[in-house]
Amino acid sequence: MTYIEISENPLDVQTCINLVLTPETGGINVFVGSVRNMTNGKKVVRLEFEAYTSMALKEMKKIAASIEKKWPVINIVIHHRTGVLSVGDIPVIIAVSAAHRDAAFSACKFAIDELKEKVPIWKKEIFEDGEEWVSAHP
Amino acid sequence: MTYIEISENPLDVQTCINLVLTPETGGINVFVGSVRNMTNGKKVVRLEFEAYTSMALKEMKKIAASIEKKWPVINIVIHHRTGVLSVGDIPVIIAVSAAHRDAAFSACKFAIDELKEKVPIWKKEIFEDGEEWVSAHP
Amino acid sequence: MIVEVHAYGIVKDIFKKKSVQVEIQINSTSHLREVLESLYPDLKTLSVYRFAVNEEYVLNDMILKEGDEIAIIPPVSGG
Amino acid sequence: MIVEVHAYGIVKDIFKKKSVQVEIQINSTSHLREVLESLYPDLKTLSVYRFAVNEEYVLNDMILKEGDEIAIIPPVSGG
Repeated sequence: MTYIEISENPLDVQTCINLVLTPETGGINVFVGSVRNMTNGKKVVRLEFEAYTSMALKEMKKIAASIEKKWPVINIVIHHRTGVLSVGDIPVIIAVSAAHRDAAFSACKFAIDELKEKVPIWKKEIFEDGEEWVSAHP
Repeated sequence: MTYIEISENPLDVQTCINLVLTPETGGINVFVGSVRNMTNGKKVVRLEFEAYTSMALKEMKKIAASIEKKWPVINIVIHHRTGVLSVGDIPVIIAVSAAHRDAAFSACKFAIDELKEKVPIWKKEIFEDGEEWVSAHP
Repeated sequence: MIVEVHAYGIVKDIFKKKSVQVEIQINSTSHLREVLESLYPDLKTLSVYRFAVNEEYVLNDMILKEGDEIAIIPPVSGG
Repeated sequence: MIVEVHAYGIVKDIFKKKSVQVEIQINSTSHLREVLESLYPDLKTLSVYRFAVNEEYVLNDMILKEGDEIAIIPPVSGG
Protein backbone atom coordinates (compact mmCIF):
# COMPACT_ATOMS: atom_id res chain seq x y z
CA MET A 1 0.00 0.00 0.00
CA THR A 2 1.05 3.56 -0.69
CA TYR A 3 0.13 6.51 1.52
CA ILE A 4 0.74 9.92 -0.08
CA GLU A 5 -0.21 13.20 1.55
CA ILE A 6 0.46 16.93 1.28
CA SER A 7 -0.86 18.92 4.21
CA GLU A 8 -0.39 22.12 6.19
CA ASN A 9 -0.51 20.14 9.45
CA PRO A 10 2.58 19.02 11.38
CA LEU A 11 3.90 15.63 10.28
CA ASP A 12 4.12 12.76 12.75
CA VAL A 13 6.73 10.02 12.53
CA GLN A 14 4.81 7.51 14.68
CA THR A 15 1.81 7.86 12.37
CA CYS A 16 4.06 7.01 9.43
CA ILE A 17 5.51 3.96 11.23
CA ASN A 18 2.01 2.74 12.04
CA LEU A 19 1.00 3.04 8.38
CA VAL A 20 3.90 0.96 7.05
CA LEU A 21 4.35 -1.64 9.81
CA THR A 22 2.77 -5.03 8.99
CA PRO A 23 3.27 -8.57 10.39
CA GLU A 24 5.47 -9.34 7.34
CA THR A 25 7.77 -6.37 8.05
CA GLY A 26 11.37 -7.07 9.10
CA GLY A 27 12.67 -3.53 8.73
CA ILE A 28 11.48 0.03 8.15
CA ASN A 29 13.64 2.83 6.84
CA VAL A 30 12.49 6.37 7.53
CA PHE A 31 13.77 9.68 6.24
CA VAL A 32 12.81 12.75 8.25
CA GLY A 33 13.64 16.12 6.74
CA SER A 34 14.27 19.03 9.06
CA VAL A 35 14.52 22.81 8.64
CA ARG A 36 18.15 23.80 9.20
CA ASN A 37 19.12 27.02 10.97
CA MET A 38 21.76 28.04 8.40
CA THR A 39 22.17 28.12 4.62
CA ASN A 40 25.57 29.10 3.24
CA GLY A 41 26.41 30.79 6.52
CA LYS A 42 23.20 32.84 6.63
CA LYS A 43 20.79 32.47 9.54
CA VAL A 44 17.41 31.07 8.48
CA VAL A 45 14.40 32.66 10.19
CA ARG A 46 11.73 30.45 8.61
CA LEU A 47 10.83 28.56 5.44
CA GLU A 48 7.71 28.79 3.33
CA PHE A 49 6.70 25.72 1.33
CA GLU A 50 4.33 25.90 -1.60
CA ALA A 51 3.07 22.99 -3.70
CA TYR A 52 1.35 22.51 -7.04
CA THR A 53 -0.62 20.01 -5.03
CA SER A 54 -2.52 17.99 -7.63
CA MET A 55 0.58 17.48 -9.77
CA ALA A 56 2.83 16.92 -6.75
CA LEU A 57 0.57 14.09 -5.54
CA LYS A 58 0.75 12.51 -9.02
CA GLU A 59 4.55 12.73 -9.06
CA MET A 60 4.74 11.25 -5.56
CA LYS A 61 2.55 8.34 -6.68
CA LYS A 62 4.91 7.77 -9.61
CA ILE A 63 7.85 7.56 -7.22
CA ALA A 64 6.00 4.95 -5.15
CA ALA A 65 5.11 3.00 -8.31
CA SER A 66 8.79 3.04 -9.43
CA ILE A 67 9.85 1.75 -6.03
CA GLU A 68 7.40 -1.13 -6.22
CA LYS A 69 8.91 -2.15 -9.56
CA LYS A 70 12.50 -1.89 -8.32
CA TRP A 71 12.45 -3.39 -4.80
CA PRO A 72 10.40 -5.93 -2.81
CA VAL A 73 8.84 -3.46 -0.38
CA ILE A 74 5.61 -3.74 1.59
CA ASN A 75 4.25 -0.24 2.26
CA ILE A 76 5.36 3.29 1.36
CA VAL A 77 4.49 6.59 3.07
CA ILE A 78 5.38 9.99 1.60
CA HIS A 79 4.07 12.88 3.67
CA HIS A 80 5.01 16.47 2.79
CA ARG A 81 4.08 19.58 4.69
CA THR A 82 3.42 23.02 3.18
CA GLY A 83 3.05 26.50 4.66
CA VAL A 84 5.31 28.30 7.09
CA LEU A 85 7.90 26.18 8.92
CA SER A 86 10.45 27.15 11.56
CA VAL A 87 13.90 25.76 12.32
CA GLY A 88 13.54 22.15 13.54
CA ASP A 89 10.13 21.68 11.91
CA ILE A 90 9.68 18.65 9.66
CA PRO A 91 8.80 19.31 5.99
CA VAL A 92 8.91 15.67 4.84
CA ILE A 93 8.70 12.12 6.16
CA ILE A 94 9.24 9.07 3.96
CA ALA A 95 8.85 5.58 5.41
CA VAL A 96 9.26 2.25 3.64
CA SER A 97 8.68 -1.20 5.12
CA ALA A 98 10.10 -4.44 3.71
CA ALA A 99 10.72 -8.01 4.79
CA HIS A 100 14.46 -7.33 4.54
CA ARG A 101 16.20 -4.09 5.40
CA ASP A 102 18.28 -3.52 2.26
CA ALA A 103 15.17 -2.97 0.13
CA ALA A 104 13.78 -0.51 2.70
CA PHE A 105 17.02 1.53 2.74
CA SER A 106 17.41 1.62 -1.06
CA ALA A 107 13.76 2.52 -1.64
CA CYS A 108 13.71 5.29 0.97
CA LYS A 109 16.91 6.84 -0.43
CA PHE A 110 15.49 6.67 -3.96
CA ALA A 111 12.23 8.27 -2.81
CA ILE A 112 13.82 11.36 -1.25
CA ASP A 113 16.30 11.77 -4.15
CA GLU A 114 13.44 11.61 -6.69
CA LEU A 115 11.20 13.85 -4.61
CA LYS A 116 13.83 16.57 -4.48
CA GLU A 117 14.33 16.37 -8.23
CA LYS A 118 10.80 15.98 -9.58
CA VAL A 119 7.97 16.82 -7.20
CA PRO A 120 6.63 20.36 -7.80
CA ILE A 121 7.10 21.79 -4.34
CA TRP A 122 9.08 24.96 -3.66
CA LYS A 123 10.63 26.48 -0.59
CA LYS A 124 11.48 30.07 0.10
CA GLU A 125 14.13 30.74 2.74
CA ILE A 126 13.52 33.82 4.83
CA PHE A 127 16.73 35.26 6.26
CA GLU A 128 17.15 38.15 8.68
CA ASP A 129 17.95 40.47 5.75
CA GLY A 130 16.00 39.07 2.81
CA GLU A 131 14.45 36.01 1.23
CA GLU A 132 15.17 33.61 -1.59
CA TRP A 133 13.41 30.83 -3.52
CA VAL A 134 15.81 27.90 -3.14
CA SER A 135 17.60 26.82 -6.37
CA ALA A 136 15.66 29.31 -8.52
CA HIS A 137 18.75 31.09 -9.85
CA PRO A 138 22.05 29.68 -11.09
CA MET B 1 26.23 13.18 20.82
CA THR B 2 25.68 9.43 21.03
CA TYR B 3 22.74 7.83 22.83
CA ILE B 4 23.12 4.09 23.40
CA GLU B 5 20.63 2.00 25.35
CA ILE B 6 19.64 -1.61 25.95
CA SER B 7 16.38 -2.01 27.79
CA GLU B 8 13.43 -4.35 28.36
CA ASN B 9 11.00 -1.48 27.75
CA PRO B 10 9.25 -0.84 24.43
CA LEU B 11 11.23 1.40 22.10
CA ASP B 12 9.79 4.70 20.89
CA VAL B 13 10.62 6.24 17.54
CA GLN B 14 9.56 9.78 18.49
CA THR B 15 11.91 9.66 21.49
CA CYS B 16 14.76 8.74 19.13
CA ILE B 17 13.89 11.58 16.71
CA ASN B 18 13.82 14.05 19.61
CA LEU B 19 17.28 12.88 20.73
CA VAL B 20 18.93 13.40 17.33
CA LEU B 21 17.10 16.48 16.00
CA THR B 22 19.09 19.71 16.39
CA PRO B 23 18.86 23.16 14.73
CA GLU B 24 21.77 22.15 12.46
CA THR B 25 19.94 19.02 11.24
CA GLY B 26 18.84 18.86 7.61
CA GLY B 27 17.96 15.16 7.54
CA ILE B 28 17.49 12.20 9.86
CA ASN B 29 17.66 8.59 8.76
CA VAL B 30 15.98 6.04 11.00
CA PHE B 31 16.04 2.26 10.91
CA VAL B 32 13.26 0.50 12.79
CA GLY B 33 13.54 -3.28 13.11
CA SER B 34 10.36 -5.29 13.45
CA VAL B 35 9.54 -8.87 14.47
CA ARG B 36 8.37 -10.72 11.34
CA ASN B 37 5.58 -13.33 11.47
CA MET B 38 7.44 -15.92 9.37
CA THR B 39 10.96 -17.35 9.07
CA ASN B 40 11.66 -19.76 6.23
CA GLY B 41 7.94 -20.47 5.90
CA LYS B 42 7.48 -21.23 9.61
CA LYS B 43 5.07 -19.18 11.71
CA VAL B 44 6.82 -17.20 14.46
CA VAL B 45 4.97 -17.10 17.79
CA ARG B 46 7.40 -14.80 19.60
CA LEU B 47 11.08 -13.89 19.89
CA GLU B 48 13.29 -13.81 22.97
CA PHE B 49 16.24 -11.40 22.95
CA GLU B 50 19.17 -11.77 25.29
CA ALA B 51 22.20 -9.48 25.56
CA TYR B 52 25.64 -9.59 27.10
CA THR B 53 24.72 -6.09 28.11
CA SER B 54 27.99 -4.56 29.30
CA MET B 55 29.89 -5.79 26.23
CA ALA B 56 27.01 -4.99 23.86
CA LEU B 57 26.98 -1.38 25.05
CA LYS B 58 30.74 -1.19 24.42
CA GLU B 59 30.38 -2.57 20.90
CA MET B 60 27.52 -0.18 20.17
CA LYS B 61 29.68 2.74 21.30
CA LYS B 62 32.43 1.53 18.96
CA ILE B 63 29.97 1.58 16.06
CA ALA B 64 29.01 5.16 16.90
CA ALA B 65 32.69 6.13 17.15
CA SER B 66 33.39 4.57 13.72
CA ILE B 67 30.49 6.51 12.22
CA GLU B 68 31.80 9.77 13.60
CA LYS B 69 35.14 9.09 11.90
CA LYS B 70 33.56 8.15 8.57
CA TRP B 71 30.72 10.66 8.06
CA PRO B 72 29.83 14.23 9.12
CA VAL B 73 26.91 13.32 11.36
CA ILE B 74 25.42 15.25 14.26
CA ASN B 75 23.80 12.77 16.70
CA ILE B 76 23.44 9.00 16.83
CA VAL B 77 20.86 6.89 18.70
CA ILE B 78 21.10 3.11 19.00
CA HIS B 79 18.34 1.61 21.16
CA HIS B 80 17.95 -2.16 21.47
CA ARG B 81 15.25 -4.01 23.33
CA THR B 82 15.66 -7.35 25.10
CA GLY B 83 13.19 -9.83 26.58
CA VAL B 84 10.11 -11.37 25.00
CA LEU B 85 8.83 -9.69 21.81
CA SER B 86 5.78 -10.49 19.69
CA VAL B 87 5.18 -10.09 15.96
CA GLY B 88 5.21 -6.37 15.09
CA ASP B 89 7.21 -5.40 18.17
CA ILE B 90 10.34 -3.32 17.64
CA PRO B 91 13.69 -4.83 18.76
CA VAL B 92 15.90 -2.01 17.48
CA ILE B 93 15.80 1.66 16.49
CA ILE B 94 18.79 3.47 15.01
CA ALA B 95 18.56 7.19 14.21
CA VAL B 96 21.26 9.44 12.77
CA SER B 97 20.99 13.17 12.14
CA ALA B 98 23.21 15.14 9.76
CA ALA B 99 23.28 18.49 7.99
CA HIS B 100 22.95 16.59 4.69
CA ARG B 101 20.96 13.45 4.09
CA ASP B 102 23.56 11.24 2.38
CA ALA B 103 25.68 11.04 5.53
CA ALA B 104 22.60 10.14 7.60
CA PHE B 105 21.62 7.31 5.22
CA SER B 106 25.14 5.86 4.96
CA ALA B 107 25.75 6.02 8.70
CA CYS B 108 22.41 4.44 9.62
CA LYS B 109 22.95 1.58 7.14
CA PHE B 110 26.46 1.02 8.48
CA ALA B 111 25.18 1.00 12.06
CA ILE B 112 22.58 -1.72 11.56
CA ASP B 113 24.95 -3.84 9.41
CA GLU B 114 27.65 -3.62 12.08
CA LEU B 115 25.21 -4.21 14.93
CA LYS B 116 23.98 -7.43 13.32
CA GLU B 117 27.55 -8.65 12.86
CA LYS B 118 29.27 -7.63 16.08
CA VAL B 119 27.01 -6.69 18.98
CA PRO B 120 26.59 -9.61 21.44
CA ILE B 121 22.80 -9.90 21.40
CA TRP B 122 20.98 -13.11 20.55
CA LYS B 123 17.46 -13.95 19.54
CA LYS B 124 15.58 -17.20 19.90
CA GLU B 125 12.66 -17.75 17.56
CA ILE B 126 9.75 -19.62 19.12
CA PHE B 127 7.66 -21.44 16.50
CA GLU B 128 4.43 -23.36 17.04
CA ASP B 129 6.40 -26.63 17.11
CA GLY B 130 9.79 -25.74 18.53
CA GLU B 131 12.39 -23.05 19.05
CA GLU B 132 15.74 -22.07 17.64
CA TRP B 133 18.59 -19.66 18.41
CA VAL B 134 18.95 -17.71 15.17
CA SER B 135 22.19 -18.37 13.18
CA ALA B 136 23.61 -20.67 15.88
CA HIS B 137 24.02 -23.68 13.60
CA PRO B 138 25.35 -23.88 10.03
CA MET C 1 -5.60 31.12 -28.90
CA ILE C 2 -5.55 32.55 -25.40
CA VAL C 3 -4.04 30.32 -22.73
CA GLU C 4 -3.88 30.66 -18.98
CA VAL C 5 -0.51 29.90 -17.43
CA HIS C 6 -0.34 29.03 -13.73
CA ALA C 7 2.64 30.18 -11.70
CA TYR C 8 4.34 28.70 -8.63
CA GLY C 9 7.26 29.69 -6.47
CA ILE C 10 9.47 32.38 -7.95
CA VAL C 11 7.37 32.55 -11.14
CA LYS C 12 4.49 33.94 -9.09
CA ASP C 13 6.87 36.73 -8.04
CA ILE C 14 7.89 37.33 -11.68
CA PHE C 15 4.26 37.39 -12.91
CA LYS C 16 3.23 39.24 -9.74
CA LYS C 17 0.14 37.01 -9.73
CA LYS C 18 -0.90 33.36 -9.57
CA SER C 19 -1.62 33.05 -13.28
CA VAL C 20 -1.50 35.08 -16.50
CA GLN C 21 -3.49 34.87 -19.71
CA VAL C 22 -1.45 35.27 -22.90
CA GLU C 23 -2.27 35.05 -26.57
CA ILE C 24 -0.21 32.63 -28.67
CA GLN C 25 -0.04 32.41 -32.48
CA ILE C 26 1.31 28.86 -32.57
CA ASN C 27 -0.24 26.33 -30.19
CA SER C 28 2.98 24.89 -28.82
CA THR C 29 4.89 25.11 -25.55
CA SER C 30 8.05 26.29 -27.37
CA HIS C 31 6.15 29.25 -28.81
CA LEU C 32 4.50 29.90 -25.44
CA ARG C 33 7.98 30.03 -23.92
CA GLU C 34 9.02 32.75 -26.41
CA VAL C 35 5.89 34.81 -25.77
CA LEU C 36 6.27 34.57 -21.99
CA GLU C 37 9.97 35.43 -22.08
CA SER C 38 9.26 38.57 -24.13
CA LEU C 39 6.54 39.63 -21.69
CA TYR C 40 8.46 38.57 -18.55
CA PRO C 41 12.22 38.72 -19.34
CA ASP C 42 13.06 37.76 -15.73
CA LEU C 43 12.08 34.19 -16.63
CA LYS C 44 15.42 34.03 -18.43
CA THR C 45 17.27 34.60 -15.13
CA LEU C 46 16.03 31.25 -13.73
CA SER C 47 18.46 28.31 -13.66
CA VAL C 48 15.88 26.35 -15.63
CA TYR C 49 12.11 26.00 -15.90
CA ARG C 50 9.78 23.47 -17.41
CA PHE C 51 6.16 23.43 -18.48
CA ALA C 52 3.60 21.04 -17.11
CA VAL C 53 0.48 20.38 -19.17
CA ASN C 54 -2.40 18.63 -17.44
CA GLU C 55 -0.13 17.94 -14.46
CA GLU C 56 2.53 16.14 -16.49
CA TYR C 57 5.99 17.47 -17.32
CA VAL C 58 6.49 18.46 -20.96
CA LEU C 59 9.70 16.73 -22.00
CA ASN C 60 10.31 18.33 -25.39
CA ASP C 61 7.87 20.48 -27.33
CA MET C 62 4.15 19.84 -27.08
CA ILE C 63 1.03 20.91 -28.96
CA LEU C 64 -1.42 22.82 -26.76
CA LYS C 65 -5.20 22.59 -27.06
CA GLU C 66 -8.19 24.39 -25.58
CA GLY C 67 -8.76 23.55 -21.93
CA ASP C 68 -5.23 22.32 -21.21
CA GLU C 69 -4.06 23.06 -17.67
CA ILE C 70 -0.72 24.80 -18.21
CA ALA C 71 1.83 25.57 -15.49
CA ILE C 72 5.38 26.84 -15.34
CA ILE C 73 7.57 24.74 -13.07
CA PRO C 74 10.67 26.58 -11.86
CA PRO C 75 13.43 24.53 -10.16
CA VAL C 76 11.75 22.44 -7.48
CA SER C 77 13.07 22.47 -3.92
CA GLY C 78 10.79 20.29 -1.82
CA GLY C 79 11.91 17.90 0.90
CA MET D 1 44.18 -22.30 36.96
CA ILE D 2 40.42 -22.40 37.33
CA VAL D 3 38.46 -20.00 35.11
CA GLU D 4 34.80 -19.12 35.01
CA VAL D 5 33.28 -18.99 31.52
CA HIS D 6 30.05 -17.06 31.00
CA ALA D 7 27.50 -18.36 28.53
CA TYR D 8 24.92 -16.58 26.36
CA GLY D 9 22.29 -17.69 23.88
CA ILE D 10 22.65 -21.26 22.72
CA VAL D 11 25.79 -21.80 24.82
CA LYS D 12 23.66 -21.45 27.95
CA ASP D 13 21.58 -24.35 26.61
CA ILE D 14 24.74 -26.38 25.92
CA PHE D 15 26.22 -25.70 29.40
CA LYS D 16 22.72 -25.99 30.92
CA LYS D 17 23.71 -23.01 33.08
CA LYS D 18 24.80 -19.39 32.88
CA SER D 19 28.46 -20.11 33.52
CA VAL D 20 30.85 -22.98 34.16
CA GLN D 21 34.13 -23.24 36.03
CA VAL D 22 36.82 -25.29 34.31
CA GLU D 23 40.43 -26.05 35.08
CA ILE D 24 43.00 -25.25 32.41
CA GLN D 25 46.65 -26.37 32.25
CA ILE D 26 47.72 -23.68 29.78
CA ASN D 27 46.45 -20.15 30.37
CA SER D 28 45.32 -19.42 26.80
CA THR D 29 41.99 -19.16 25.01
CA SER D 30 43.05 -21.81 22.47
CA HIS D 31 43.63 -24.31 25.27
CA LEU D 32 40.40 -23.25 26.97
CA ARG D 33 38.61 -23.99 23.69
CA GLU D 34 40.01 -27.55 23.67
CA VAL D 35 39.01 -28.15 27.29
CA LEU D 36 35.49 -26.81 26.78
CA GLU D 37 34.97 -28.80 23.58
CA SER D 38 35.97 -32.03 25.32
CA LEU D 39 33.56 -31.29 28.19
CA TYR D 40 30.76 -29.94 25.94
CA PRO D 41 31.14 -31.52 22.48
CA ASP D 42 27.96 -29.76 21.29
CA LEU D 43 30.04 -26.56 21.06
CA LYS D 44 31.48 -28.10 17.89
CA THR D 45 28.01 -28.09 16.26
CA LEU D 46 27.88 -24.25 16.29
CA SER D 47 28.54 -22.38 13.02
CA VAL D 48 31.24 -20.47 14.85
CA TYR D 49 31.95 -19.07 18.29
CA ARG D 50 34.38 -16.54 19.68
CA PHE D 51 35.74 -15.71 23.11
CA ALA D 52 35.43 -12.33 24.71
CA VAL D 53 37.87 -11.42 27.46
CA ASN D 54 37.04 -8.39 29.58
CA GLU D 55 34.24 -7.51 27.15
CA GLU D 56 36.50 -7.43 24.09
CA TYR D 57 36.55 -9.99 21.29
CA VAL D 58 39.62 -12.22 21.21
CA LEU D 59 40.86 -12.07 17.64
CA ASN D 60 43.53 -14.81 17.66
CA ASP D 61 44.87 -16.58 20.72
CA MET D 62 45.20 -14.75 24.01
CA ILE D 63 46.89 -15.31 27.35
CA LEU D 64 44.44 -15.53 30.25
CA LYS D 65 45.14 -14.21 33.71
CA GLU D 66 43.43 -14.37 37.12
CA GLY D 67 40.31 -12.25 37.30
CA ASP D 68 39.69 -12.01 33.54
CA GLU D 69 35.99 -11.88 32.61
CA ILE D 70 35.67 -14.66 30.05
CA ALA D 71 32.61 -15.26 27.85
CA ILE D 72 31.74 -17.48 24.92
CA ILE D 73 30.08 -15.54 22.09
CA PRO D 74 28.08 -17.78 19.76
CA PRO D 75 26.86 -16.24 16.43
CA VAL D 76 25.16 -12.97 17.29
CA SER D 77 21.65 -12.25 15.97
CA GLY D 78 20.54 -8.90 17.35
CA GLY D 79 18.62 -6.24 15.47
